[in-house]
Amino acid sequence: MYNTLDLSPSRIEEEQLYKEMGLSDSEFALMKNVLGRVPNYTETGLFSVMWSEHCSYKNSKPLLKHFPTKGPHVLQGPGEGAGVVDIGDNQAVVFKMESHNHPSAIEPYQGAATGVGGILRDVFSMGARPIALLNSLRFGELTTERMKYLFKEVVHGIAGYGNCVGVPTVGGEVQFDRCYEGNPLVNAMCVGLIDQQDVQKGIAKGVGNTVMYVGAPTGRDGIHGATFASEELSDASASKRPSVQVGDPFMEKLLIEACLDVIHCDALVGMQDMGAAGLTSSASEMASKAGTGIRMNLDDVPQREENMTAYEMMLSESQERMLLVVEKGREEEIAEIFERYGLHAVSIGEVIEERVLRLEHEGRVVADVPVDALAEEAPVYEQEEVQPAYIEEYRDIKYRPEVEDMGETLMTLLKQPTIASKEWVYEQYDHMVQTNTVVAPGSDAAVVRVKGTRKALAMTTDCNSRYIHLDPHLGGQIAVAEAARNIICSGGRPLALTDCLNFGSPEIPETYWKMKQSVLGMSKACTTLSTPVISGNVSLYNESNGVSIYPTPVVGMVGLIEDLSYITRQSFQERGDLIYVIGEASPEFSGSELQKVLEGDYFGPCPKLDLEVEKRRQEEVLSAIQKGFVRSAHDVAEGGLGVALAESLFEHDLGCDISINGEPLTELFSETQSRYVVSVPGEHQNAFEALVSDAVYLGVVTDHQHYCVTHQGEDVISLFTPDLKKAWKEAIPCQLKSKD
Amino acid sequence: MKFAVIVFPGSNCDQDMFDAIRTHLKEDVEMVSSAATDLSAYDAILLPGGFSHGDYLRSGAMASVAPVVRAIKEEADKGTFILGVCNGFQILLEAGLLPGAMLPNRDLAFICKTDLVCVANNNTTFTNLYEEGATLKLPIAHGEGNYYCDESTYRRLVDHHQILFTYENNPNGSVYDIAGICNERGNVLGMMPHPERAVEALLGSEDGLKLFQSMVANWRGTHVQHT
Amino acid sequence: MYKVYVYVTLKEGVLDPQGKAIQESMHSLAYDEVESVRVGKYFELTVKDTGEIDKRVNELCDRLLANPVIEEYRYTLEEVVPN
Amino acid sequence: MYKVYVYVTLKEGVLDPQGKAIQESMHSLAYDEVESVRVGKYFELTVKDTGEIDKRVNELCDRLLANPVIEEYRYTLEEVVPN
Ligand SMILES: Nc1ncnc2c1ncn2[C@@H]1O[C@H](COP(=O)(O)OP(=O)(O)O)[C@@H](O)[C@H]1O
Ligand SMILES: [Mg+2]
Repeated sequence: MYNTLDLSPSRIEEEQLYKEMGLSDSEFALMKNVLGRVPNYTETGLFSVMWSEHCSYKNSKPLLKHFPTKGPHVLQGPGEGAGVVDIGDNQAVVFKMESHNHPSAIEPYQGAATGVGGILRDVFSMGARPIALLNSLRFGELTTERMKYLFKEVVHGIAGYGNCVGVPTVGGEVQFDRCYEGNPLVNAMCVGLIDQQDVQKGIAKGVGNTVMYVGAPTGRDGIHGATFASEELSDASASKRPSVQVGDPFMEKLLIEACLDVIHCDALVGMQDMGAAGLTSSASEMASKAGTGIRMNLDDVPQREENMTAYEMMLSESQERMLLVVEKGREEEIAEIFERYGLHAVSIGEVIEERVLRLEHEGRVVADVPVDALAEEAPVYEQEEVQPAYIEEYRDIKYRPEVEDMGETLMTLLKQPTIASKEWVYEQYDHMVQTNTVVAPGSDAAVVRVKGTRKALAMTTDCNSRYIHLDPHLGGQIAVAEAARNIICSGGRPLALTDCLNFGSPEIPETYWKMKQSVLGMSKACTTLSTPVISGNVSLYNESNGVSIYPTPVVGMVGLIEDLSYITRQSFQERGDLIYVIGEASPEFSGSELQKVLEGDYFGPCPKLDLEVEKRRQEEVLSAIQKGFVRSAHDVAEGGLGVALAESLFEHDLGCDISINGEPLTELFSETQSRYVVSVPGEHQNAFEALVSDAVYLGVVTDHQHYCVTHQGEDVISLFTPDLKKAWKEAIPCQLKSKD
Repeated sequence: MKFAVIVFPGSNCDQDMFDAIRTHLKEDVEMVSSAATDLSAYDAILLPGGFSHGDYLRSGAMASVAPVVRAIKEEADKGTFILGVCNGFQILLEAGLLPGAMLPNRDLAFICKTDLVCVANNNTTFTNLYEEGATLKLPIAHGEGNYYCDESTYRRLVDHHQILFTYENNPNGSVYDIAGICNERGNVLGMMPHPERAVEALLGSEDGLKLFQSMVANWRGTHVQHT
Repeated sequence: MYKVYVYVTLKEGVLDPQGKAIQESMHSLAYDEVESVRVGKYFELTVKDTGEIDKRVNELCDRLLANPVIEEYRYTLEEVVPN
Repeated sequence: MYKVYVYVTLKEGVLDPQGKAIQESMHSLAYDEVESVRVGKYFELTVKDTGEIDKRVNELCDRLLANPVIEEYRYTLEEVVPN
């Protein structure tokens, strides 16, 4: 680190030292323009973090505006810590998703753990009690020691943090593909519950009010975390390693309880967590939103290390810290509440009229910068876009897999880590704490009931990035539709979604094109399915050594189950129930798990999606569930109908007798969209068939533990369910143990 | 009957325990801070699960020196019913109210699932509404639930009928499949499975309810002799 | 002022699955020469001298840092001369 | 044959929540003289001599026992003469 006092503004300019902080020449020129002078070292630091992609969305803003963000039940769209949606009875659900990809690649345990900690703070800083956590993970193939280590440690890290704070981790997804080898993805989502009058905003209103700091003291950790998250991972990143922070879930637990207590004190004006860019972003955003400024004396900031500079304090990303604005003269009341939890809230500044962030340190003003310039006026880049050549080529490919033995193929598919049971993962998460988890991980969506009501919330994370790689516009639509299907299957009506847009470098025209197309596709599906985007996060530069990940815009969706009696699971429940598939298959194998198994790669056209059909079927399936015609429902996803049927048998060790009419390979393994497998009690057969237009009768649930499929009277598959289940259940633990 | 749920910094099943007693057992219950020094107002003391003080040393170690632990010991000597679940069990071990110690799970990973637990002794304050040998579906959720004691301690546990619960399929490596033990007098129980998570069918099991009901029934005077 | 280095290890006879797991991963990385691994905890304390340092440190270990049912401890002291 | 004692500690400046919590607990027990606590890991390895013991131990520490991003390590060796 430089001795910053030696670094005069002129040296920063002449030696272009701002470049080391990730600022470009033109951005530096813009800063000079805003300030009317050359910024000093600390000020340059403030701009560099606030104008990083992570904080400013400078490359993604023009795309994000395509998302529909409004709806009759949306109480708070993007812009605050998390979005807020009305669920009736004066209650609301609050949720958001965020990435922690780069820290997790370097220190997987702490990277994942602090990702969970950060997303929790986004939710409880709104005044909501966190009631559930989910995640979405991407890794390379589990064949190298390094990938096994990353996978294990990421899961341990998520568990270590979530279990300790006592918020159940109820769901998620994991996909394994080569493109994530050098750049795994770790996205965490948090869902909170709130009474509507308790919603807090991160605003610094009221000139003269006091700015208070609470939580962990500030150390030198994570300095330049925000710019680091916006850069490509390379070997040079190694020298930035101290950017990784250590999480303290115990401190977080105390903060959750204390903050949820403090919101009932009317001396509290605003509250925001210190996330990326720490004190800088929380202070400047709170002031900018309120049309005020903030003066802070950094001498009063609780510090963990000695001799910290203003630059270091402002850019530190130490975890478990919150910034509060409190009515002047009532600081003691606030401090007393925190004191009950063993926490010390200290006054570090005040709200001022002049709309600047003015920092004092050791008797000098060390920074004086307009808050809007930091929080609102980052340059926005409309990047060049070019459609990659392969996209058109893929559309014309006719891909047909060659398969001899359907049973063997099913067995192979069930063993693929992306399809195999994720029990190894979610058994490490306390998914039951808070005693609300009605449907635990292992079904399509998790279901968490709302105590004291007949309501429940369904939640899921989804994104099949293989399809998006083949066709980002269509793939983006599918990601939203698939999430909605999972909510529907559990008996819920999709409410809204949060997203985490994981992409490579926006400066590569092909990547930018994919970003844009997938956002447009998602937006289209959101509009048709009435699921507005209420919060989200962007993670760019996900590439290593020049290889980009597949575009991976993860969708986190929450739905409302209006009555506990609607709750439905994916597993068949009773022998004798009738099995239907809703929707016909056409031969669509590109981007499928089967293509990966056979070809080791994905190519060809993405499966089609007709959003109108999608919407109609969702309505029909939900209505059938609500009317009590359906005993189980499962969407057809990776691995096609064959896999969906098998997954429906495992929980209760049942069997099925199925006969298919179409060509077996397509019927069983095509990944045609908008399809469901449902089981229906015999007495509802007629009512069900009358209601659900595209339902095709397949056969019955049996208790003889055999998975039997016939085609024109001939056996196509006849396998013992326990054998299938064993293969599916043990695949991931086996791969982790194997020594190759 | 009046229950106390002791809240240590970092407890996270305190509210679940509270809800189980109030909503499902329908008895009187209060949250009590671990700074409390007098528990004489309560008929039963519940130590909930969680990560007291982050469990940053051994699980339960730092909580076991909290002020309230002295009060718990006094109540234990008086015969008040004391139940420690999960982290609560770990605290009772660390405080010396129950013999033995906890080690990290055999497979070194946190385990959360619903497991089968046998009632090994139904002739106690906590278990006499269960059938002898009954198999219960109870959730477990812990990283350090691998109960350890030496052979002579184990013999004493057996001789005094102190083993109340055992695992059907030992998930964590506990010696002799032990899932829950009580003290010699029979008024202090520690168990890793979570009875408070198993009090309503909606969440998958009601098998934990009888444990609390046994406590109530016994407190109400239907004492069954402890052998 | 003292620096106190405390080492807490599992007692002989108490199984150490962590040590065993680490040893296995060493073998899988072809460090076959590792014959055993035992895992313990290590604490560095900075303690003001109150005249009975050994008594105090022993108390701390007995009451908090080690659980005598499964663990044993030893420590070393180093006097720090402030400059 | 060697006994290798490895000490892994958090790097200077890295948050040590464990140490902090333990220190607070010591203070609540009135051991106010404890000015700081840092928590580390401690490993005892028994290693057959393959001629390049230091190289091998350093590799093991780098690859398995410590994560250089947040931790550092040191070790001591003791030759064991079989009897
Ligand atoms: N990382 C994870 N964390 C928690 N649960 C997970 C994770 N990955 C998968 N699961 C759970 O495993 C089940 C199967 O996941 P997945 O195959 O992705 O379902 P779907 O295809 O229906 O979205 C789901 O219940 C999901 O919540
Ligand atoms: Mg699904």
